[in-house]
Amino acid sequence: MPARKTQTAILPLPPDELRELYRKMLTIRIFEETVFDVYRKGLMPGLAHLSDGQEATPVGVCAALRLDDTITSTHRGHGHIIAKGGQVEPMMAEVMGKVTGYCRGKGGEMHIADVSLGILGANGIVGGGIGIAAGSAFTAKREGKGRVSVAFFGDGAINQGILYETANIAVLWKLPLIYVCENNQYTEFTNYHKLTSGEGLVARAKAMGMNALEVDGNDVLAVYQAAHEMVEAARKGKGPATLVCQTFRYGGHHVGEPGTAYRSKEEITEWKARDPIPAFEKILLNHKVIAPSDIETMHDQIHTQLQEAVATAQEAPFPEVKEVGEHVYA
Amino acid sequence: MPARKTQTAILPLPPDELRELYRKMLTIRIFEETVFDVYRKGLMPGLAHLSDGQEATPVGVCAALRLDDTITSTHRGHGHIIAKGGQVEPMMAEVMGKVTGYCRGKGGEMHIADVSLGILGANGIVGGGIGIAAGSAFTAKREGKGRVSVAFFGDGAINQGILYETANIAVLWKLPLIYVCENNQYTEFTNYHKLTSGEGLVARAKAMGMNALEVDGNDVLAVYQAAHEMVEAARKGKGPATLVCQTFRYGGHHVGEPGTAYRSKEEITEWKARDPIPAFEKILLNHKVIAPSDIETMHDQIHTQLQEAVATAQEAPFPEVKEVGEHVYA
Amino acid sequence: MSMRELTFAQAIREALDEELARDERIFVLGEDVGAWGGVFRCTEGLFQKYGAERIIDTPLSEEGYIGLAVGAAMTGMHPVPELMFGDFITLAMDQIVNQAAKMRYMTGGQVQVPITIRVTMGGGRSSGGQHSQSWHAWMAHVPGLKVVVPSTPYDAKGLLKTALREPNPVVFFEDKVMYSKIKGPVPEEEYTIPFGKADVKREGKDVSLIAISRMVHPTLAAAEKLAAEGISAEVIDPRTLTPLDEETLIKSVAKTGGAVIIDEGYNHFGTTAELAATIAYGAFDFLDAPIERLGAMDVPIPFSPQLEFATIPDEAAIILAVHRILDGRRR
Amino acid sequence: MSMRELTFAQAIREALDEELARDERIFVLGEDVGAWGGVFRCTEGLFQKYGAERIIDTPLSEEGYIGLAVGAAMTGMHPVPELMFGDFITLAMDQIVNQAAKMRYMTGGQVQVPITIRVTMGGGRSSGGQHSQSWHAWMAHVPGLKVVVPSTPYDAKGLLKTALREPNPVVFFEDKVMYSKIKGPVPEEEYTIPFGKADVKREGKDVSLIAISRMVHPTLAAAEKLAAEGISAEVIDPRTLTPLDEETLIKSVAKTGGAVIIDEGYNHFGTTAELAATIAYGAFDFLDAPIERLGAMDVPIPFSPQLEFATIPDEAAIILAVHRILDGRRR
Ligand SMILES: Cc1ncc(C[n+]2csc(CCOP(=O)(O)OP(=O)(O)O)c2C)c(N)n1
Ligand SMILES: Cc1ncc(C[n+]2csc(CCOP(=O)(O)OP(=O)(O)O)c2C)c(N)n1
Ligand SMILES: [Mg+2]
Ligand SMILES: [Mg+2]
Repeated sequence: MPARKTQTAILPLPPDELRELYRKMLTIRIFEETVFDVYRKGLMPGLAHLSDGQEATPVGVCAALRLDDTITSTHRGHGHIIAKGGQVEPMMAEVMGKVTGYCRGKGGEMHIADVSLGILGANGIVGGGIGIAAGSAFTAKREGKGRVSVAFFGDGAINQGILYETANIAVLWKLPLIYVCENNQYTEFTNYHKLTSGEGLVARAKAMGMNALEVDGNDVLAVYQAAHEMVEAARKGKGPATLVCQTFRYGGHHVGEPGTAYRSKEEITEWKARDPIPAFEKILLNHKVIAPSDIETMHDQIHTQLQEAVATAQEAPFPEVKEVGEHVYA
Repeated sequence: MPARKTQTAILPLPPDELRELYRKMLTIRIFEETVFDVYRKGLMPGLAHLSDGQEATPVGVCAALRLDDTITSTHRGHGHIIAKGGQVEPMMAEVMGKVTGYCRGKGGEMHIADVSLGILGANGIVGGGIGIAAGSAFTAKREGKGRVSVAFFGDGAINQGILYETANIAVLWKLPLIYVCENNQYTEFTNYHKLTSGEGLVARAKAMGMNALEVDGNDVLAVYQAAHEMVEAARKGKGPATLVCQTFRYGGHHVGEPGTAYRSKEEITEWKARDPIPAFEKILLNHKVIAPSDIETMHDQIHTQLQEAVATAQEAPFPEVKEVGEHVYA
Repeated sequence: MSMRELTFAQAIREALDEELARDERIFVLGEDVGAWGGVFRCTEGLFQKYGAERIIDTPLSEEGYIGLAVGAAMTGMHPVPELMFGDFITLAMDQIVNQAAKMRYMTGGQVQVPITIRVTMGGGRSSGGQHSQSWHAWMAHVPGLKVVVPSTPYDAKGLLKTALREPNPVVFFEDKVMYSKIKGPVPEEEYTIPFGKADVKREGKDVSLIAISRMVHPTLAAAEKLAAEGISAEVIDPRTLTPLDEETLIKSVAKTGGAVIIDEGYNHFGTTAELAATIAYGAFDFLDAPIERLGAMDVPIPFSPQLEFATIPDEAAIILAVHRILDGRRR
Repeated sequence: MSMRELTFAQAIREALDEELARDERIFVLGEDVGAWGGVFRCTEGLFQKYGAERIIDTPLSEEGYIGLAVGAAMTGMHPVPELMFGDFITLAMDQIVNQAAKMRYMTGGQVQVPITIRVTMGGGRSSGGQHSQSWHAWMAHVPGLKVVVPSTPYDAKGLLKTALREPNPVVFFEDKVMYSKIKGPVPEEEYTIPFGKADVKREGKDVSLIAISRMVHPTLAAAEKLAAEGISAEVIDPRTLTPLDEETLIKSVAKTGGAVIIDEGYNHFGTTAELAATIAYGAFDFLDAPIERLGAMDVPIPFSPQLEFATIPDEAAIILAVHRILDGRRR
């Protein structure tokens, strides 16, 4: 487990932005808890892949991004989407397969996208979004407006060939591409160390010729600072970089799988003691960026918003069968 | 261009084995020259991919191998096959598409194999033999007889994902697998440096967690010594390693393409000044391992052998059409 | 023979277990197939019984571990790699198609490549466009591969045991929906089922229904309903696509005069095309109506259940197709 | 219109050139497509004209650069990746099938993926089992892709220009043998050819010969010979497989009463199956004999020329098939 970095006395962002980070982390947490509920009540089809425990990474990274920057996400994508500005109402509707969902119910829980916000889509193929992210970086470079592209992926994707194929290209062509690996210690039900050789991705990325850094993925400000530096370098044409964020998912690989058979109680307890949300809360309170009552209000607001999102989605229609053949071709 | 390593006064192999290395290098050179001729006379179908100039690498590596060790090769595979003990007669017959060829004329110039000698086949997919080599290493480890597996590949294959996917597995499972990259400076018509990011394969392989080394690929003894150490370590269960051999092909990417449009005269001249055969000749003469007359005799013998191989292959029949459907399934 | 009821997954597991015990060369590899027992429970307990050397958890590297399996097969082992979702076959295509399928031929018969690749297929689980596809037609288009598409626990066990004794590459397709939902009798005694023998799952005389993999079940249900209408439908399961038992299919259609092909792969350029074309050729003189093809609708597979189910052939669609044939009889 | 004779490769090159000039979003990428001009000369001079930013040499990383192209397409560019040998499509299948083909659908229509993937096909060059395959049937089995199989310089140019204006992923197959060997008239003036329109390459009334890509040429030669025997053969080139102009095919066969399908992809589960099944359905009442399917023999493609040519349909095989139809006429 990585050592916890102590926070500097000077916070790297203005208060309103810090509050926004906190709000997003809380939104992700409550979104995931709500999906858990929705799943258990049988209100959604398919499976759900939740990211509670991992909120600091997407929020820290996306805090370094502009609206026109793009991200690609994974099967465990809700956090990335909320962090990049995705709205919980069409997200929840998509999870529930409704026509009011982001993808009209055609994509589903693993495929939420909002292209207008630069969210090029979650992806069910582990590593599948990496090529798309490289392509977006290519377009960004061509456009010359300083836009960057972020590829989020899990520790499982470290051993997919496309990572190395695109990394080589990204370095050669100096693409504005940030590879963000959320290492939550498990690839489904198998520990990271059983599946990954050598010193890990930072060493591999450096060997490919790019800047690479590992941070505490539960420390939103540490993630933000590292991402910010990489993003700004990429905007200036310095090429790609890799950020590895150490974190942990609280639940199972998917809802319905408790995540306890292959992870020890101690491991889970240890990580929960390092929960990214109270940790950030403490900093904000210490710095008086936020008051305890704000937190409560925010919590209530988000909770209500999610309940309403579920209620609205429940009432929304499923897509009509006649649109099954639409959107195959433009 | 890598600095030329000076030879130690003490040669690493007994005289008869050194003479055998020399004979093999010469055989490869003359084989390639003969195929060139065969192609130009229209005696073979398809294209030919020659490796003259690169003889030291396969010969040095295979000198470290036992008969039961296996290799996988590439589209430019003649040298690897001869170095591992392949016979020029069925090789030439295969090149010419005859039923007396190693693969009954079904494989062709790019697909020569002699499984009884551990030659698991040349391969037309760049990087395509790497998985097979990993599998052979897996079997070797299971058998527990100290056998190793060698994957030969060119600099082009450095950017194929399967290299990283298998490297990770090979390190984790401590497979007796030696990755041998023959960097002849060009991937078809494009220079290595235009296509490869960072410090190159040695750095990448180390980051994957394996031993890796670069040697002068035109120095057969340097190649042998490095390969020998890696092979012996692998035999003892120490896992995989990567050997990068810097070398140069004299001809074009394939016969009919002179190789001069994208490579400067100077570059070609410089490399030819470092021809692996005269260099090794000099060492053998200096150490009195071989006499000048031996060299001449050997040269004549091989030349005659190749001429006869062509003549015999010319007279040999093409496979009968009725066997086109055979060997699809066992 | 003494029978028990097993689920489809249990039948698969039992075939693996028996063959692992029989042949030292066999080993299983894939993502979470080991300690976890496989996401679909097909390797449950095998890790505990045969150890980490024979039931092997791989990194998430489909091209890499399938490539490794090809090489292991060429050097004397019999690997059984699993592709958790058949959709991921796209990542290992080169190793399957350009390596495994061709090595014997390209070496002029020097090697055998006894690899059994277990691949899932099938939708209907709201798993979305990248976790629901059925790529058996692709595989059957590749010379050098054998392609198996079992529909019952009995067939799955017998065919998998055959695959595990085959000297050739086999791609073995398992419909995910059947794993726990389809139960059936499986004898205690040892048995194998040869490749290339279609199975008549129900005899009939008015129309031939040829169904692939899980589609056999809605097809049998449709046949039952048709029987109530007085229509006698024959249901045939080819069981293997390569080799394909053309004779049984053609004979059935020569008898009934009409055919519906039911498959969960995409319709266009898929399995329904090959079977329809083969039968239309072989039973040309006996066909009373055009052959009806019911493949999956040619759209990426949607998430929302109503949409998804609309893309998969079902009982109602099969009955309709039979009526089209019987109403349209032209001779 | 003023015409010149261009080779197939020149026609491709000209289409690229004109569209690169027209649309800034278009860029070409692939192995040695830049300074070298492409191994088949299809991008000759374009690097010099449009620069390294638009005609891009990639590393030998098919999955990587095609993945990159998909992402570039989703963000407003129109990439034209080249796969030097169609056999290597196996390495990029995931990006083509699971990403490019589905992104529009899975996002509910939020994105367009205007990518034109140029892929070679075809044997007959003694290039061996891994450099001779024709995988267009695989691609046509994938919803979301459009699939183009031109047979002449005229069609190649017009169809490629259409592809380069398409908002959808197109897989554009070019038979290697045609690049320098097939010449034909191409107008100086701008033109495009719509997808989904088959072309009647020769009119006839006794039998329909439906040929794909390069196979059009031996088919036309066969038709010529058949004419000398007094047999009038219609030769139809579908030109695109997705969309497929079923109507033209069915109408022709309804008129002639017989059909031969000629394709260089593997026969089993391939293009000949889809076309035969489609026509057998649509022209059921008009067929006088079973439809003959002439695909490539279902074996890995051998190196030695006699063997290789035995696997590819040729003039003689086409003529024989026509005689089988005419001799066997049953109505
Ligand atoms: C190419 C591919 N292989 C396998 C899977 C099945 N699968 C889904 S998630 C997963 C584990 C991914 O682990 P990781 O990348 O660490 O992400 P996490 O689930 O931990 O967020 C696997 C094996 C897949 N979706 N795609
Ligand atoms: C996967 C794949 N992509 C492209 C090709 C076409 N091709 C054949 S050889 C070659 C260059 C290979 O370069 P390198 O690996 O350095 O080997 P060399 O030719 O220099 O020996 C290319 C691009 C191929 N055969 N396989
Ligand atoms: Mg993980
Ligand atoms: Mg090279």
